[in-house]
Amino acid sequence: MQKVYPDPRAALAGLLRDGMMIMAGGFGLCGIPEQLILAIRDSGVKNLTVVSNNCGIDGVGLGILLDSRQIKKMISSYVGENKTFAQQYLAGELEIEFNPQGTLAERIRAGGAGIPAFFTRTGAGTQIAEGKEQREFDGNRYVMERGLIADLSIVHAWMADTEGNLVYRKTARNFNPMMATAGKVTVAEVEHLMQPGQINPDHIITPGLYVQRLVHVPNAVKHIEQRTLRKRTAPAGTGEEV
Amino acid sequence: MQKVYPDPRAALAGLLRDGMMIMAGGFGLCGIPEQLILAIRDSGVKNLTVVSNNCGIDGVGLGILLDSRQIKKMISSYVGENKTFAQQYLAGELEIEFNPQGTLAERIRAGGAGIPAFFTRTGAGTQIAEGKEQREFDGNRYVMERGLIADLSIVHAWMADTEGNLVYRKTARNFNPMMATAGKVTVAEVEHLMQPGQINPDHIITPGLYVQRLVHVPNAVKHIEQRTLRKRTAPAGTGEEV
Amino acid sequence: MAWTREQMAERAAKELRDGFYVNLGIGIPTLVSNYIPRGMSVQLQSENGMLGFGPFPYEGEEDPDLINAGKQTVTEISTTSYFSSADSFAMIRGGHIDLSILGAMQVAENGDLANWMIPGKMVKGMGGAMDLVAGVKKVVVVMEHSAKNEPKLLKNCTLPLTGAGVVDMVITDLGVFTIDKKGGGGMTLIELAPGATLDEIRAKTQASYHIANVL
Amino acid sequence: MAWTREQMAERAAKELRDGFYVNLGIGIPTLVSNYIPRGMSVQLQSENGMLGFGPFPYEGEEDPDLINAGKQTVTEISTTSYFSSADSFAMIRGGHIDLSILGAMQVAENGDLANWMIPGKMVKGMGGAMDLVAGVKKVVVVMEHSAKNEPKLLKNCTLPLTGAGVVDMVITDLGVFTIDKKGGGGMTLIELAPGATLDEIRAKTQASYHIANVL
Repeated sequence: MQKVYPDPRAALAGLLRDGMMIMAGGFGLCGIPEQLILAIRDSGVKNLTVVSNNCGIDGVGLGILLDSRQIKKMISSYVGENKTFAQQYLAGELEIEFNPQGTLAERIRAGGAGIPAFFTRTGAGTQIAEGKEQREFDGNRYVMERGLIADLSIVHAWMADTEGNLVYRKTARNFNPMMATAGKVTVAEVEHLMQPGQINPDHIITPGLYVQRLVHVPNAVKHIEQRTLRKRTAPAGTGEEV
Repeated sequence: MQKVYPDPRAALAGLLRDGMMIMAGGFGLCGIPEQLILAIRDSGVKNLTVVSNNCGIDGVGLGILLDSRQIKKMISSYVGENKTFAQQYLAGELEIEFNPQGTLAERIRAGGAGIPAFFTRTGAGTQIAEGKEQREFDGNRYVMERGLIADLSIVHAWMADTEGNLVYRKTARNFNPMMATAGKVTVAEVEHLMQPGQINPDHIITPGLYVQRLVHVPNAVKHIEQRTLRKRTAPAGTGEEV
Repeated sequence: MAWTREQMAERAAKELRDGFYVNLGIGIPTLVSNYIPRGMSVQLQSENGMLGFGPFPYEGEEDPDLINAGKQTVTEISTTSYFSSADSFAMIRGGHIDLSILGAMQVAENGDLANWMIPGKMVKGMGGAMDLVAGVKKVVVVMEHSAKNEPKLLKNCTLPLTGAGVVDMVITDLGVFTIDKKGGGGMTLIELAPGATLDEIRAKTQASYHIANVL
Repeated sequence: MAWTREQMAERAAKELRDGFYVNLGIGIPTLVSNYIPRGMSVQLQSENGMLGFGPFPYEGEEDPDLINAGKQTVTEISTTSYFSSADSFAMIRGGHIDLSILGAMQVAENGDLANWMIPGKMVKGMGGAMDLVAGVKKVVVVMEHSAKNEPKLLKNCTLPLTGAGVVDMVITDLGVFTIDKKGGGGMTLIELAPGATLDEIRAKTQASYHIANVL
């Protein structure tokens, strides 16, 4: 079983088709599978339903697939950073299904875990609950939400071994681990590729069985959406701000 | 906020009361919070409902609380290793509620995650589904199971920092992480106690917010239930088995 | 002369307790972290998967893999742990976060909260707000008392809800209200900002409210 | 002369494919790991929270923190990963394990399986068996064809079920049956053990079954 593919295009070969549902990891631009997104753009596949917490920003991340008009529908919790999104949406060219962020995360986790439906208090008594079953448990009202499975999941990891075991770094973990479990096929792009046994098995977040294909992206450029800094206060006695 | 207590008795002080529900981590004798179990024995608290995958063996682990007749009811998936259990059960002194192991694990995870109920295919069409709601999703039949929350969870971890961040070792992880999330109060016994910052934050399995009290058990003896070995084949040429 | 944004944040910080785990929303709530009393252990949760974070980084130390829920670069501290979005919202939904402080467009006297959409305008999404208000133990809203002379404390919210019966406390530039969201005891004005008067609040508040004896 | 336990395990190993993730039950199924063809990558899952494990340890190298679901000491290999019980059964329930091989007391011609309790006897519990048969992609039962002259392949199970319509294949000491559990096509005898005859199987089987053309 050879899981490692030479480049993003090869890693997606044979997996893409018009109208499919794709889950894409990341929060904002943090931990997004950008090289795989670019390969999807290059493939020209169309009418995609994309499950992702956000939709990138203009020209970066999933924003690229908006520019190329390959996305028909987004299932997201927040898409406020993207002007192209607003334009296409207002022009009726793009559908959006908003899910509360925790409900979205749990629907994906449930899909991967063989749970077709669960109840959550989130959204009870709001628009989000309309058309969904609501039920009381122990005096509180809950909404029934469905598990979510995608035809393909694309995720970004910090490190992997050739077995497909994945490790994420800091807040770049976010939606990636659940999405890796909820794709009928999961393709991971990884910054560091190791041999089996080189990752401590207690530290593995995504066991290799969830990952069918891997591609090494050692030179991935990572983006910062909101570069917020504090000023260095001067070393004592110098009176300067550096 | 001082979470570290000097000994197991102190770590449980004020938390125990007759008739309460306690979750206890571990699978077989692996990863069980044995020192906390001993402290519960010494407290004399009675009529406990205990949620644990197994019930120890005679004289070890939760078996100790059977000997002392402090357990009224077990919620478990398998209790076959324990003669005292069988005796007390057949004498009508002990109740048992069997849950399929995965359903038990998921009920605990759901309890900690604010999910009052979920659907699973496990047990559909069997005795386990009797009295429970069953429903079809996408042509398959599922059983509705309820989330589980305990008055107290006791868990065993390999390493902790004083903030309560926990790390487990190998298969001693098992039920401990979910139970840590599903106790109204969670007390952890840990083999190695570190200062905050000494555990890589990407490796933490149980964030400190789930752990209210900690006790360091540096000399905990760990038990092996089924010591299974393979023979050493001799170094080439010696013709001996070692 | 009523509270400034900084003073509203300072007032909100009085709801912190030693050992609390807290989620702060964008805007004024973010400022609350500047008023955590020295010696008090308060860990900030960021719903994108981080518990325990520090201030913004120094220039050159920002890390694209280390952001908060506002997508801002932040820093790691000794108590930090990371986890997935599913685990993060399990924490939130499961009632393990002690306090959520967030902004609002409207709050009703029964604790209903609206802060995610205005019909007819482009909707950006609710992000994690619906989960936070449904799951966190105590929900404190910090907002201007009124917007362009329209009251924001209402008998009923007119905007689509973020949560029904979820708000415990509202801190505005004019004062502080508690809401008995479970007990049905309604809203009570418990503090006045310096310079604010009962008359001014009455004029700018559509919601019914009790007035605490101390006032 | 029928198959021995070892030969039944060897036959079951023919259901393995390169890249498979497999859960093996206690007893004969455990022996299947001895027959994984060289060069084939098969990872064994243990439902207590381990994927990829090796043989029993050498004396002195056993580790109380490293056991399989039968509570036996095992060893780590280069592909090993550890996870919680919830994550383990998410993997099982979610259909990510390719093959489960386990023992049974009774199997019915529609794929019903009974292997966890005998009414009136002390019940030990189902452990992970109900989750495995409900969640794993392919379920293969390995068992003696009959017990004390009582048939175990039945029209309907008489013991309480572990799963309804869950078994894909049954390997006994006398032969191999497939079950079309989803399509309702019933049970089919596809192989005879050396020395077993169609007559012997007919005599020892209560279930209805087709006989494959090759026989």
